Amino acid sequence: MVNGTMNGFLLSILIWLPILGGVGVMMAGAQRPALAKGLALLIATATFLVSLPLFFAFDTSTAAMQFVELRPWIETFNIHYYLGVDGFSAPLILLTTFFGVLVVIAGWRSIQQNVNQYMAAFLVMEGLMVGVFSALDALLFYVFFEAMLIPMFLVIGIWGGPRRVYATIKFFLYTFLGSVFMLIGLIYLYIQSGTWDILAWHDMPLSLAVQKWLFIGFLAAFAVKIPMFPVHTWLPDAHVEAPTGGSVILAAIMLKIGGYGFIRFSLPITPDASAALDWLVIALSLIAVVYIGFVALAQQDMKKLIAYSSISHMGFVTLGLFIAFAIYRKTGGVSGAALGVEGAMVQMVSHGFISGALFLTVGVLYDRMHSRMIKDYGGVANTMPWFALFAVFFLMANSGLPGTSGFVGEFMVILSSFQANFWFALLAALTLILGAAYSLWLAKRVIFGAVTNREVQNLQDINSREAFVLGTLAVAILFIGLWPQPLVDMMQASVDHLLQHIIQSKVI
Amino acid sequence: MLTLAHFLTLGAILFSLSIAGIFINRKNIIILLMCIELMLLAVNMNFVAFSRFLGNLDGQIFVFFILTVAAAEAGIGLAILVVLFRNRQTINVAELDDLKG
Amino acid sequence: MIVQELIFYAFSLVMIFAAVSVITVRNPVYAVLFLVLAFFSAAAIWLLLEAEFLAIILIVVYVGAVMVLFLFVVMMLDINLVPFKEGFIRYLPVAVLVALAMAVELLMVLWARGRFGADMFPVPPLSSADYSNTRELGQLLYSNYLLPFEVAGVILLVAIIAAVALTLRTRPGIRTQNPSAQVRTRRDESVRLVKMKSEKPRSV
Amino acid sequence: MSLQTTLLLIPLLPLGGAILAGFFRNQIGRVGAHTVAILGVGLSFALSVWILLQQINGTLGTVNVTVYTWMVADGINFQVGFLVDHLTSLMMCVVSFVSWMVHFYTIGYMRDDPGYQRFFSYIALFTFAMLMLVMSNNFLQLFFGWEAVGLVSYLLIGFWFNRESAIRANLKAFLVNRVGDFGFLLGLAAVLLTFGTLDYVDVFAQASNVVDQTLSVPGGFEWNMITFICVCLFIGAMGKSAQAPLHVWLPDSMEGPTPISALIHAATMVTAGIFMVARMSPLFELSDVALSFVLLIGAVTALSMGLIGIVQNDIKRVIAYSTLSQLGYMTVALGVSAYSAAIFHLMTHAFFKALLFLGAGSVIIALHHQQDMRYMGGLRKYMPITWITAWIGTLALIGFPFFSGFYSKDMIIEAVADSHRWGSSFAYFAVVAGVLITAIYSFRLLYLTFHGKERFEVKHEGGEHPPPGQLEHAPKESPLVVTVPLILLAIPSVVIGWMTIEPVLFGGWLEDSIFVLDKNNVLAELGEHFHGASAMATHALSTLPFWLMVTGFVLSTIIYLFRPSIADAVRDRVQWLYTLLDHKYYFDEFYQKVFASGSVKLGKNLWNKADAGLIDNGIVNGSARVVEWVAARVRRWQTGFLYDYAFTMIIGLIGILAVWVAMVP
Amino acid sequence: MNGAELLLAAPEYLVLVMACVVMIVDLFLSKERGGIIHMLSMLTVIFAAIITLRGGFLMDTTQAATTFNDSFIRDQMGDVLKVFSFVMMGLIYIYAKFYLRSFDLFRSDFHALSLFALLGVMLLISANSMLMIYLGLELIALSVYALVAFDRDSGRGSESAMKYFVLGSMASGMLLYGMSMIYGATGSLLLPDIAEAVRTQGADDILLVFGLVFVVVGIAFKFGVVPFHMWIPDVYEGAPPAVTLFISSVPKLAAFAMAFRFLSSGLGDLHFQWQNMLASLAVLSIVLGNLAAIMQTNIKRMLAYSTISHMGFVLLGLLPDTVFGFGSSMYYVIVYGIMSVAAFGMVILLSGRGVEAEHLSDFKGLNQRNPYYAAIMGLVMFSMAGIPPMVGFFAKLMVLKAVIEAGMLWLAVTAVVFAVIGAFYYLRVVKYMYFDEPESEAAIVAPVDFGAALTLNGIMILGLGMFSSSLITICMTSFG
Repeated sequence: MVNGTMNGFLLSILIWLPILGGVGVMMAGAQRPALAKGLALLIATATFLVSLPLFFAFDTSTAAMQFVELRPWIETFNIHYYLGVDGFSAPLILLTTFFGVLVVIAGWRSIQQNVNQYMAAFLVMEGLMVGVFSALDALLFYVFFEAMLIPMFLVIGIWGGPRRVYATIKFFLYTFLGSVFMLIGLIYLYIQSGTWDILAWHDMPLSLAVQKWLFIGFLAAFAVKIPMFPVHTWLPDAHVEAPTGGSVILAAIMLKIGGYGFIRFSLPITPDASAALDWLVIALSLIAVVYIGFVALAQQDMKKLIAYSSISHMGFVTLGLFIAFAIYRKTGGVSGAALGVEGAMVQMVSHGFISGALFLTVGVLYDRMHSRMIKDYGGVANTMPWFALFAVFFLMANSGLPGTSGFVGEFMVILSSFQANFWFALLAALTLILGAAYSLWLAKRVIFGAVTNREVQNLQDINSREAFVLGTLAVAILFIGLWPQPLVDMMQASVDHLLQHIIQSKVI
Repeated sequence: MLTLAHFLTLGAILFSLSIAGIFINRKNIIILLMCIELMLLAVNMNFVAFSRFLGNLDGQIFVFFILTVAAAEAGIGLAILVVLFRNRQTINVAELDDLKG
Repeated sequence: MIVQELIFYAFSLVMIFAAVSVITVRNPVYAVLFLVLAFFSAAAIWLLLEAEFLAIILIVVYVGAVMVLFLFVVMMLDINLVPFKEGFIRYLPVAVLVALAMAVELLMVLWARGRFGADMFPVPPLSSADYSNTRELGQLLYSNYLLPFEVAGVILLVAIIAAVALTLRTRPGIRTQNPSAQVRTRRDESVRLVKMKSEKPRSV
Repeated sequence: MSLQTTLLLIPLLPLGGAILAGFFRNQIGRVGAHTVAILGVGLSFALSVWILLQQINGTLGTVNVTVYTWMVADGINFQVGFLVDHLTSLMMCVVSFVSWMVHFYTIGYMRDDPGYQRFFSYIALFTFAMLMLVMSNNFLQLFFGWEAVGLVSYLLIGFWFNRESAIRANLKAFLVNRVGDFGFLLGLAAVLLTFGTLDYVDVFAQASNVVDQTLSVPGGFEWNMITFICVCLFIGAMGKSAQAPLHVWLPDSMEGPTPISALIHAATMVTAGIFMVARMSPLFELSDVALSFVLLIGAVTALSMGLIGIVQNDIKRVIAYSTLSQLGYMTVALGVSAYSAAIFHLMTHAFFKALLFLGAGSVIIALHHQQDMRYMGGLRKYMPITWITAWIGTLALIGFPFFSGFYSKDMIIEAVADSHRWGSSFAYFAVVAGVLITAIYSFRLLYLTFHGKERFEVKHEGGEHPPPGQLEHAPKESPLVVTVPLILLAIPSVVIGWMTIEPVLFGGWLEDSIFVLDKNNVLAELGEHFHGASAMATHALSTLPFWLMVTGFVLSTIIYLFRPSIADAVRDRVQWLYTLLDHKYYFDEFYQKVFASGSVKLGKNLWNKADAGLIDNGIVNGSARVVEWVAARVRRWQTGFLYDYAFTMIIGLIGILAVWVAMVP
Repeated sequence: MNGAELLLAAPEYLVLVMACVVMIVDLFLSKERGGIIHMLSMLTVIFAAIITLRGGFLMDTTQAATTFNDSFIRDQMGDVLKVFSFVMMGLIYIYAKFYLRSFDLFRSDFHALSLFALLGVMLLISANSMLMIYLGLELIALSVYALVAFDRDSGRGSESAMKYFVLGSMASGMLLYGMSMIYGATGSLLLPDIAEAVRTQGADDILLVFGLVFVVVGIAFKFGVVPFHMWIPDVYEGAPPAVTLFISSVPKLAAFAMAFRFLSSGLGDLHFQWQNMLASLAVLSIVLGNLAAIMQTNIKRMLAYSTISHMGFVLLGLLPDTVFGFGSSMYYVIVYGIMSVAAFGMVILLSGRGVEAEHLSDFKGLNQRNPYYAAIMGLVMFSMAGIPPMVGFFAKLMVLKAVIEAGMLWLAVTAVVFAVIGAFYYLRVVKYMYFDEPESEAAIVAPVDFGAALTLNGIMILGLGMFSSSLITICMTSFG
């Protein structure tokens, strides 16, 4: 469990090192961008290194919280500074710290104005996101959950595209609106239980009606965040307007918070309501997979296309999580359900890598051409062969090619949903066709083909910095695709525990 | 026989009249100030009446303070009025709408 | 008792008439004067209620000072009267409605189930002859109500400061006399003796 | 070297070659690239042969090893491992051999291409993927290989990514394959649901226990589980093996370089479906419905695709349609439970079809990438080796006695004739008619290309893109790296059938891999009448297929060699048929309109109307607009007039009084 | 009454004396040495704060104590509110000095009147009888009327002062009417006696309810909640920012104290009635305030409407009539005061010589002109919007908890939905500061003390949020 003294503070370090570091970077001043960048890279790297014990010292045999920190925060209100990780949060934290380094490198050259603020925003965001994943006190969670919006709001608004203001305000208000309903739910739970301890809430009996209301509150917050149909429309706008780093973090980490929220809140706190309303989530997930798949097909803007593809892929996360109830109802057991939950988790991690990578590849192009429109490209492979290699690889991963991480999660979820209902699996599996269609059609129009304009003719292939970033991601994607076992191992115990928990009724 | 209700009714009528006055006066602020004086008079009437019927002087004391404060209030109100007139050359309520929305 | 009632009704009617006039007359000077009338009637009614001191105060302080101030300002500002009653008729119905609504609500409460009838609030007996309303008030004022009394003083001070701060201004370029300076002038400041050569006859 | 290492090396050596040739393309240069690739595949071929020989000797039985555990989730073991039995080792040899040949051939064919190293990297990668597919011991890995070969196929069809037609074709190929994979994945999920494992051995062992299990589909349907699984899996096979109606990608895939057409789209990848069904025979045997489905699809493909071949002018496309037709034959064989016959035909077809493709490639090189047969003719005198090997390939294809194709195809026809499965009579008609058609288009190709008068002229001022039919230099025979593989492939095309028919079909060679119920075992019945390969060939002279073939030969010879006007006359006479065939039964048009444009249009509509219109503009921005509208009105209440302010307060007071005073008494 | 009892009002005396001192000292000062007035005022609030905080040396501060025949009460709630009033006053003086100097308005009247207003606030906070409530209220009101019209040459200033005056007098008239009814019903002016009388008579007396309605109107006016809010936008906009600064912060604390004392201490038994009244007022305020603010282009006006909505939230905390509810409401009002002071401090900061920066567009590109102040304004805006970890969030959290605990879930939902709508206009300020190009490149210069005060203010907004434990605890323990 907690080994060594340092591990006792590990999560705190992971949260506060980047946040305070971010403040430090900001202090470096706009006049010294090089210093700001160097410092930011140093801090991000250090954070990533510090986070590695989460993988190596992680005890995969238990579902209990590890690296726990518990201190009182606001006593009168019984709020604690309570941190800890289990098999669900540890992989996501690692994903966060990993991307922390990558976005710093990715923004190295493409950001010219207010470099210090840019880097600081990302570092602060990183710390806050780690906080979200490690908070075990509901209020602490909420604080991190909301605070995260601020740096993202600024990142999109300051360094974004032409419609950035609309996009970022939409992003903010959408998410905010969703989360306030959750807040009401959390307060209600606190009033009922006298504690903000999420784990204590897991065991708290609640009537079905109350559970349903709570569930809807949680759904409002997490459905927006993840995002689910029909509350997804902020995402394409935010992605399109955000700078590359912003899109990457948004896609790679922030969306995961929605999924994580379902795992941490909706399922264990309101299992009966989840079971009663699983049809809703499943239906919305399947709509996301199919409907959004078609919508993605029609996109003219690369980032928008990837954004829609993200929504579609996140549909698998919600599907995988809620399919457990359908399975339980059908078979009376949870055999096959773990596959769905684990699939959802794997999908989250994998989607983090893939969508992050895709946004970075678009960023590479955008840095050179300052256009995200598909029609401005064509034949990029002629001038940027290495880039093309990466791009096609990531697009293939996006379309769920076996051997890449993109396959694993979808595969598991489809297998699991077949256990519940043939039609679920059928609709979910449509992604095989749709995903390939929009991904590869994009490849066809952007990467392949004859060079049609002079700008493409003059493109420079990726430099070593970009190659490093994309290469790292490619390795990660391949690794998970070829050997998901370590990742699955991490969460196995937690998933089993969760499933055992959610099938027991909490109704008083 | 004069009961408390008589006096309170008188107060209520005065109060209503002052309110009507405030509403109906769309031109002259001074009338508004006078309506407020009327309103205070209504209140005072209540206090005095209650004081008498409760056999307790606190109400009269209150009235004493209300009169004091009302005097101060009138002073300040008129001072503001004068300043306003200097700046705007009008005390017409209908013309005082620079601030709105 | 009937006398008291007569007095009450008489003054009440005068008062209401005065109040109505205040809000309806065209000329603000008349309005002030009607207000004065209302205060007079109120003072009379207060006497019925054995609040002699307040009645006197009302006349002396209120009518004597505040109303005069009002009159002063009204006259000083010298406002054009003609346009002031525009829209009066138009808003009269609404005003009447509002006032009626208000009055109805108030009276509904006040007359509800004889809440303030003689049963609940029996008419107190008249005080004895040596009862001094002023003394009683004074005693209370300087003991129980010391703090309010002080605060009332502060309020009056604030009113003074405010009135001065708002209205006093030194306009540049206005010639004023400074009597003390005038008085304090010394001889050598105003008179200068100049030695002059005696005038010589013009040479022819 | 342990057995496991050996097995592991077989796929990994080509992979290593692919990685070296691909990632270090600039470091190792062209020679380095083809050296590592050829070395990798060659070694892998050698090891495959070694394994095969051991199995022939009987020193090696069925090998089932696990390489590593991919994932354990929910108590299910997902593993990567090898199941090497006779079927597998046969496939391994075929795959690695054809691939190896193609590697050699590529040296010549792609000599001038700037993407030389990339190409080697791809085909070596393909070999790896295909080997993983055939060697798999579980469904998951099968699917891995399944998709991986699809990926490489995608990359290779679009190898010349500057060509619009090429990248259109590769997208189409991948997507159509994905449609098949969609079914395959569902089948896979059904397998997992039914058996709780994806391991072949475990699944097959339990297969007979679940015959009566049904899949209840909401909506009141009960499907037989085995049938469902088999149909789903076969849909995957339809995609990969280009069975109607998922065949549309294969002709288009000819946009890729010719070695690819030979390797992937004729010999190996497209046969993956056939292999898979054969591998799953323990499952398919349990479902007559599924087998009938297979049978019908195969029969339709065999007949209809051959017909299209007659009207095509592109040399590679003719061969491509021929491939489709032959794949139909194999599928028919599967449908009548003659799995061995299918595998047998698969093997022979791999050799002679690769041969034909490479021959066509040789012609194409000689004519500077001219693929239209209308501008060919009389090439035999310029390129004799190609001509002869093409004849050999053609004879094998039409099933001329003693040639390899004869044995395999005849066996299929016989098996269909003997089968009593529902639909087999139609299938019989289809395969027999197919013989005639095959003969017609095969000889047409041969005549138009190598015989008759030259329909091209040699001009010296060709320019960069000469008009069709004009050449800068006279055509000449291809270099050795091209012709040697032709010769090497020609040999098995002739002899392999004669050599192996007995062990493969009747010798029980595949018994350890293929399971056939006795009642379905048509081959066993045939085996009773089988008296050796030679006897079979001589007996063929008295069978209908042989004479149909001869008829086809004669017709073709008359029409295309002597009286070309007949072709035009026939075409004019049955214009509708010609148009139908020329448009390939309008499949492409239909798919283009309904699925491709249809989805994009649907996507656009959903996006503009539902997503951007209703949700975003309507609900999201709409509520923002409503708020703004209300806010603008609310703001106006603050009129700036004191009496309004006072009025508001009074109304407020009256309101509160009204509520509470009315409430209390 | 003995001397020790007098000491209970020591801070009040100090402020009163110093207000007079300021006035007198000014007579002997040349115009250039006006800084002394500023120093004196600062010293006043500092010492007042010290006396309040260190009251333990003088008397027993653990218990609530009354003096002046029970009309004045000193208790922990009062002390906390007073201390925060002093803190805010200190900040206000620093901000105001900068403003007054740049607009050539630096006169001792401002300091004297504001000290009197502060005295009024303190008295209202400590008022334990209806009479003291009225007088405290009037002391604040009269000083503030004058302050609003302080810029004598400003037409808008005098217009808003006039409006404020008329409406304010009306409101106090209504309040008095209510008081007269309550006096009539209970026969006493002292809140404890009233409470006692209500308890014995029963709370269903129509006269009480009747009086209560008027009292609620008076309180509502002081808070500025709908529909008694009409003065707020005009006064905020018309008054000089230095005065708006004051109006928007300190008197709200007094209003809270008044509400608590009147409604809970005095009329606690009428909880059911006033709860519903306040609930409807709160809803109206939150809805209307947030909606109207969206359309504003003037930041002072926008902040005015934002005040209205925030006061709606403050009312939410009062609803349940529980210790927690009052604590949260008090926390909210303190927090709001601090945020509001900071916001108007920023408005003052941006006002150049003689030009008031009251348009939102004046904030354009602030980040590029001065990232530090932009960050502080950003903090304020996010805090007002209720985004954690800023203090505004915790305030909202607590009042929401109070409301939900009172069983008014619908109210909480309405409140948060409109808080989200409200977030829009706060974000718009951030948008101007961060996303737009500056319209002027003029450097932003502020005196050292101004910068320091703003920094302190920013730290409070962040720190009281992240380390809010102590303040929340204090607020909660103030009510037992």
